[in-house]
Amino acid sequence: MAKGEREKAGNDVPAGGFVQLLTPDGERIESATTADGTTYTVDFTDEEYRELYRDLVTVRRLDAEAVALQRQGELGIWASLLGQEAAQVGSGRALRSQDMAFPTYREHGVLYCRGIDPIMPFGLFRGVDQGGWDPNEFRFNTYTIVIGSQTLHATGYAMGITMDGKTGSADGEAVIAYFGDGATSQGEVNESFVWSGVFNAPIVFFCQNNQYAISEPLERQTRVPLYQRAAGYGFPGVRVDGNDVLASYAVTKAALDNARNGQGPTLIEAYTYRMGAHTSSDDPTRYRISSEVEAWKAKDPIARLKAFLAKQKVAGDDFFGEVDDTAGKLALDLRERVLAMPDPQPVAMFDNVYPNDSPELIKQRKAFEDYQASFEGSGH
Amino acid sequence: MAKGEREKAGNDVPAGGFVQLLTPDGERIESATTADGTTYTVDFTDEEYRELYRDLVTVRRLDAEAVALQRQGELGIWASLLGQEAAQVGSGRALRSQDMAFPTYREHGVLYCRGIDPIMPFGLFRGVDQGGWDPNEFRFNTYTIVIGSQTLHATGYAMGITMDGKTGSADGEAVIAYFGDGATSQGEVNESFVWSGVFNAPIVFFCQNNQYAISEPLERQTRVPLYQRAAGYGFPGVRVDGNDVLASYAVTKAALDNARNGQGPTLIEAYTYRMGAHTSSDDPTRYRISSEVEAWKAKDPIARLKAFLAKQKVAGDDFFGEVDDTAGKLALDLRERVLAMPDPQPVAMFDNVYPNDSPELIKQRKAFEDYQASFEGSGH
Amino acid sequence: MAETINLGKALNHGLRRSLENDPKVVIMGEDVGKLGGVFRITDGLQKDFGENRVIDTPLAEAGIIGTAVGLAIRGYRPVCEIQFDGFVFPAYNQIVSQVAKMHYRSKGNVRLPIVIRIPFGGGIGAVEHHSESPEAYFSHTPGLKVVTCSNPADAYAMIQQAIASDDPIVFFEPKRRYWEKGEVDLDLPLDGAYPLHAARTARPGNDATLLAYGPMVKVALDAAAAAAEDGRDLEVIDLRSLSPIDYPVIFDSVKRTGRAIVVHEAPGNLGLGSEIAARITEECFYSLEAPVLRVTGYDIPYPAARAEEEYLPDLDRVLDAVDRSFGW
Amino acid sequence: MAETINLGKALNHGLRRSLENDPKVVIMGEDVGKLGGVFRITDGLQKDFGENRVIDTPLAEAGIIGTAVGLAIRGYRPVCEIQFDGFVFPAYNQIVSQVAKMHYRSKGNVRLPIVIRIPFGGGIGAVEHHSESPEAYFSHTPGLKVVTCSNPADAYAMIQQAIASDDPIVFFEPKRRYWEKGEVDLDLPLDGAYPLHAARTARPGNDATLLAYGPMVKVALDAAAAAAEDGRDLEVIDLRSLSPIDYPVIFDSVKRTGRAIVVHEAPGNLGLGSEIAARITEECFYSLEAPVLRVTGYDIPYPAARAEEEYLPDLDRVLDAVDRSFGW
Ligand SMILES: Cc1ncc(C[n+]2csc(CCOP(=O)(O)OP(=O)(O)O)c2C)c(N)n1
Ligand SMILES: Cc1ncc(C[n+]2csc(CCOP(=O)(O)OP(=O)(O)O)c2C)c(N)n1
Ligand SMILES: [Mg+2]
Ligand SMILES: [Mg+2]
Repeated sequence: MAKGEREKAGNDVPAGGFVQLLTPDGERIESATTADGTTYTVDFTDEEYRELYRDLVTVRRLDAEAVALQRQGELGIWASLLGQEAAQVGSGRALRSQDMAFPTYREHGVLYCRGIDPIMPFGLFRGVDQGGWDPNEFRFNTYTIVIGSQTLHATGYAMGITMDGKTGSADGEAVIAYFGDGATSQGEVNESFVWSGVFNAPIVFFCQNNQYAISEPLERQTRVPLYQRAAGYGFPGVRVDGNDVLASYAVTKAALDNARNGQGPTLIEAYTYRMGAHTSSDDPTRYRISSEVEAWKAKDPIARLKAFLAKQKVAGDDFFGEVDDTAGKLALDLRERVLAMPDPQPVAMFDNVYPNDSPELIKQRKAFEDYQASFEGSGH
Repeated sequence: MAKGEREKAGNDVPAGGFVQLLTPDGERIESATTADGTTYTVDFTDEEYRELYRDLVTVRRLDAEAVALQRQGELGIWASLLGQEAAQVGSGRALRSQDMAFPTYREHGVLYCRGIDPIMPFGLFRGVDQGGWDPNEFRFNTYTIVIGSQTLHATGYAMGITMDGKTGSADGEAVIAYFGDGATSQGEVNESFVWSGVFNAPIVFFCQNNQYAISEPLERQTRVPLYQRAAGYGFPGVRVDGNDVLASYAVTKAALDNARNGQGPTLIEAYTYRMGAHTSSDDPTRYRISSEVEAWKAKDPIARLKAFLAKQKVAGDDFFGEVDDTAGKLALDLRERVLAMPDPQPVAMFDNVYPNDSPELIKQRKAFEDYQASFEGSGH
Repeated sequence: MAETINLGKALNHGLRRSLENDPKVVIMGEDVGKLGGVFRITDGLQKDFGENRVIDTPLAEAGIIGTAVGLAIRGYRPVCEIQFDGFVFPAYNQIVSQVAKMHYRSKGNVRLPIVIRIPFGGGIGAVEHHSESPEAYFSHTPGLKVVTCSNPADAYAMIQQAIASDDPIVFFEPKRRYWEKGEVDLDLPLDGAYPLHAARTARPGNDATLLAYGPMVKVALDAAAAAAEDGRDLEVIDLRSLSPIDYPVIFDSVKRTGRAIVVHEAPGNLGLGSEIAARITEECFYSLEAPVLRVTGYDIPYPAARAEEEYLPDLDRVLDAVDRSFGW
Repeated sequence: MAETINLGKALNHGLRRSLENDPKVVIMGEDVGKLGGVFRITDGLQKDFGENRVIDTPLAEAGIIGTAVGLAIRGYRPVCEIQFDGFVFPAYNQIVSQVAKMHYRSKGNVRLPIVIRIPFGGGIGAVEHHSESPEAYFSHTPGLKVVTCSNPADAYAMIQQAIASDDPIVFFEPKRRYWEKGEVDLDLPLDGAYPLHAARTARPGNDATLLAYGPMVKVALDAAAAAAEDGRDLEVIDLRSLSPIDYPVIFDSVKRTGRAIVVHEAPGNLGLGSEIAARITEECFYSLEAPVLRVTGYDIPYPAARAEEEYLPDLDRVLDAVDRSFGW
């Protein structure tokens, strides 16, 4: 696998290389060709470049607001995407409206790119609900916390696409399943590879290798690059610079198009870095050194696109300022709406256990209501 | 991967080739070199060749006796190894005394090669017990019925070898884990690959690809050859002609030696065929055609070794006859001993639930005894 | 059209009708296609409905249930076969944390009309893992419904009702009764069928109440017949639904009889009998002439086949419990 | 040397002593090494005992338990950490079909002295899967023993006893009590410790018996203290062992008090309360003034954090049940 067309890999390139179209210093690489002969490139208008930049800045800003809300006690927990904006925006923007995404708990950026109100996952993290929405309305499944489980759901959904005859053309549907480097160790994730291969499912496995599963570095999950896992299941694997929004877009789009055309699954390893803590409950200073974090700062996904836009005169300070302002306003709006989220009615916890409810549960709900009522006026 | 040194693969060779040292017509191939440059060969004395032949005939004969016993109602069920003798004897004889094996429910041939009384698993199949013996005494774990689970046990055991400092030399210990083609779909098996790679465990994964998981052909588990699964976990995979006892021996021995020397895991795919039913409960005519079975008959593991021995004048009819006779006597002896197996004492079902028993269980056992006693003399 | 068929065949007919009635119904599992399942419950279905409706899956139970979840999100109604009771555990994570919870998690936006068929229980002389009764693990799990049938007519109706229901349902099949015959009305309209989650009085009686389900209903009925010869008039209730349990029927009966005995194969400790006993005691405290007694498997792993007869509740053990109840 | 430390730290000390006393003890799990576990229960242990004794594993629970089985066959005594209650299910197959059964299967030839540590229960404001009480799934499984601690002193002794025991033990840790302090005698010889599988009367009383375990012991004690102000003298029994349960202590108490109330966080349906209620009723039938009552989680998935206070049994609900018992 080659890093763009450059002969020698810089020290920002992992052994084995990856697909890169924009270097950390904002240099655009025309196209990148992998060992199997696939060539990736993008052909964006200036406006499109600018919108990608806006996406990156916005999702980072919203994420920062969530981190702040958590620190202020307004969220129970938050899983920050800091550092992974390019992987998420690149892949998220590569999705077509008919495609379906299965996220983990960290894909706020993808969610945003799907055009979904960014407040949606805050119910989960604030603890007012479990983050439920209608996956089919947004073509974006609910967040999945149990590591890896969603990859099987995605695979089954993709099998359904095939059964519905919705592959085999440029207008076909495809699925993208998100998961982390740690998740690749879970049996269920590997089963999803088995199934996808056997059923030639129209699915893209998008692994954000952010180098850590909580405190455990990648070496605890594998001793070879993760993208190589795919070949043993009969489909291609490709590693992309996950801090490069252009490459992330190009590789994901190609894989999705292959899937929708009936060519089956692809595993994408987006090589990136979790710049923040695993979640707000985590203290990364216990297990990683600051020089490592510093080194990755130099590969920042936003800075490189900004440098490129500036160098190419695609955008200037006015634009950058406006983007920051707009994102800031969005963030403040989000904050206000999060603070305004109503606490759940306790009795609502009995709702939606079953589509058809249950007489036993109805009785329990009633008893609960009576019990609650017994305190009324008692100052309880 | 090449089939021996022959330029062109015969039609008995699967796409992608395999390591073969003895052709179906008994032609000895001096050595076989795989794509990664590893060369396999064996250097057996005449006596060793003859003993391998004896093993093959014996395990087939004992298996046939078990099939007969089952038909006669003396066993509840039997999982026949017919057709897989070479894979089992080849790998089984490659084990050194210090090595540890983790079987499925079909490794009667390996068990025999470990020098274990072949009656041992009959407790399980007759239903008088659950097949329990001391894995550490025989360096052969109890049979495992839940598909794939033993691969993790084997991996853990192998990690223990490393922790005990018992690798890194020619006298090191190694583990072999047996499983089928169907098992490769189980999450747990893939997790054992993850773990073995990460911990560089001294383990050989020996997959007998007998082309079927009950009724399901290999295509239901994978669309690429199984041995290719290994690379994605960071260790070598090799496919061997599982109907060739010499190649099965050579490949297993090399892999075990690598493991004991500290070079980590290997996945071996022994390409073979389940000539009989999945178990005595199965009716394979429902899902496979007889011409397929016929084609595999021509690749019989015993016939080819016999042809080789005869052609090379390593053995003649006297020897072949004596081997048959001796195996037949062993089989009859086995039969008699199986028929003599005592039924379990019902109360013994309360034994060994816990190493330290439990007051609740002691009470239940007592109540059971009292209840049983209440029928005594009542003609019940 | 009423036919006398065995329980396994009744399930087969029920599955067929569900496949016919709703193109979204798909069957998936190990060996369910060409082979028709190791118990032939899906016999002939792949041939008639094709490989997209009756899917031979890779050998991975988590995969079966996990992909069924995805198919259900896509609008399908998967009917998953787990080959034997003891092989459901690789799928336990998907069942407990996804199948049971996704409707709740999604505030009702996601319905998972998944049926998980599990042949369960012993009495067939099998090796380890082939004779277990894991129903309590599922009944204890909010978000799942659990049912089981005891006779061909129920098997035929209940499997169709389970498939038609939007609730995720674990459907336990009493494997040792697969070959027992009974009359089945194959034209029975589903609307007219006895409600899926209702218990049924299998034999009315006044002196004590036997509560059983699945394979043990026959044992309870046999015991009641034997007791009748001794002049004891036992009521037998076939629970049918194990979650939720149809308690009103139970309480009515026990308030009349004053005595209850629960029978199941699963280990007694935290088996369904414990919950039923606790509930009966809560609701019928002053009616009880004796504590609710339980005739169950012992608290040991399922034993070797040649000991299973002594492990499994049988007529004698049920009658012994009846005696103990009357002697309290 | 008696020290006042919190429950989490007591576990840490207990683990340390086990590692010191037996070179075969190994700790394994996700993030247990450098990080010391997400709750810091294994804090500092990898640093002091090395990567071969305290093993950061791949992110796969079946792998953790499955390799622990192999290590145990090899002669090790693995102590496995499951990060949160809701994440034990990927390992359920290994636990139920291997850990629980291998001693039985092998006729006692294989001992699996494995401890599976699971932080359990709610009350910490967490998201889904982080607040569950899955103990009944394990208690119902023959071949496993199940224990839980309610205070630092017990935590310190019980974790060592569990590790020293040759039985496979699921060790539930009341995660919301990790930070509660108590006095612990760090020099306590294990021989002298209170037996692992014995219940303990946490507060003697005569009017009714409260049965609780793990995080709910404090709730029960608080309730008893409040009831005392109303003149009701409640006995509180800390079960400690959930399988087997120390019934003699319970029966003695209930025969004296005539009333029993079981408290746990897990859903009531087939929660431990059901078995305990059934057993008490069987053994103390004529002593009971009221049915055994249960104060438990509802039969719903664990709710969103901001509703958990209403989900979890608390002092008021326990006292309400006490009132109901007295009013029967
Ligand atoms: C089955 C399961 N085990 C453990 C956890 C606890 N846990 C939450 S996130 C996490 C690490 C995940 O790492 P990775 O897959 O790399 O994703 P990332 O968080 O880095 O995006 C762990 C162990 C879980 N959620 N599910
Ligand atoms: C977890 C689990 N699921 C299902 C089964 C039922 N079963 C027994 S053997 C078998 C097929 C195994 O195929 P393979 O791994 O190829 O081994 P083979 O029998 O061909 O040697 C199945 C599905 C089982 N034993 N365990
Ligand atoms: Mg990660
Ligand atoms: Mg096979």
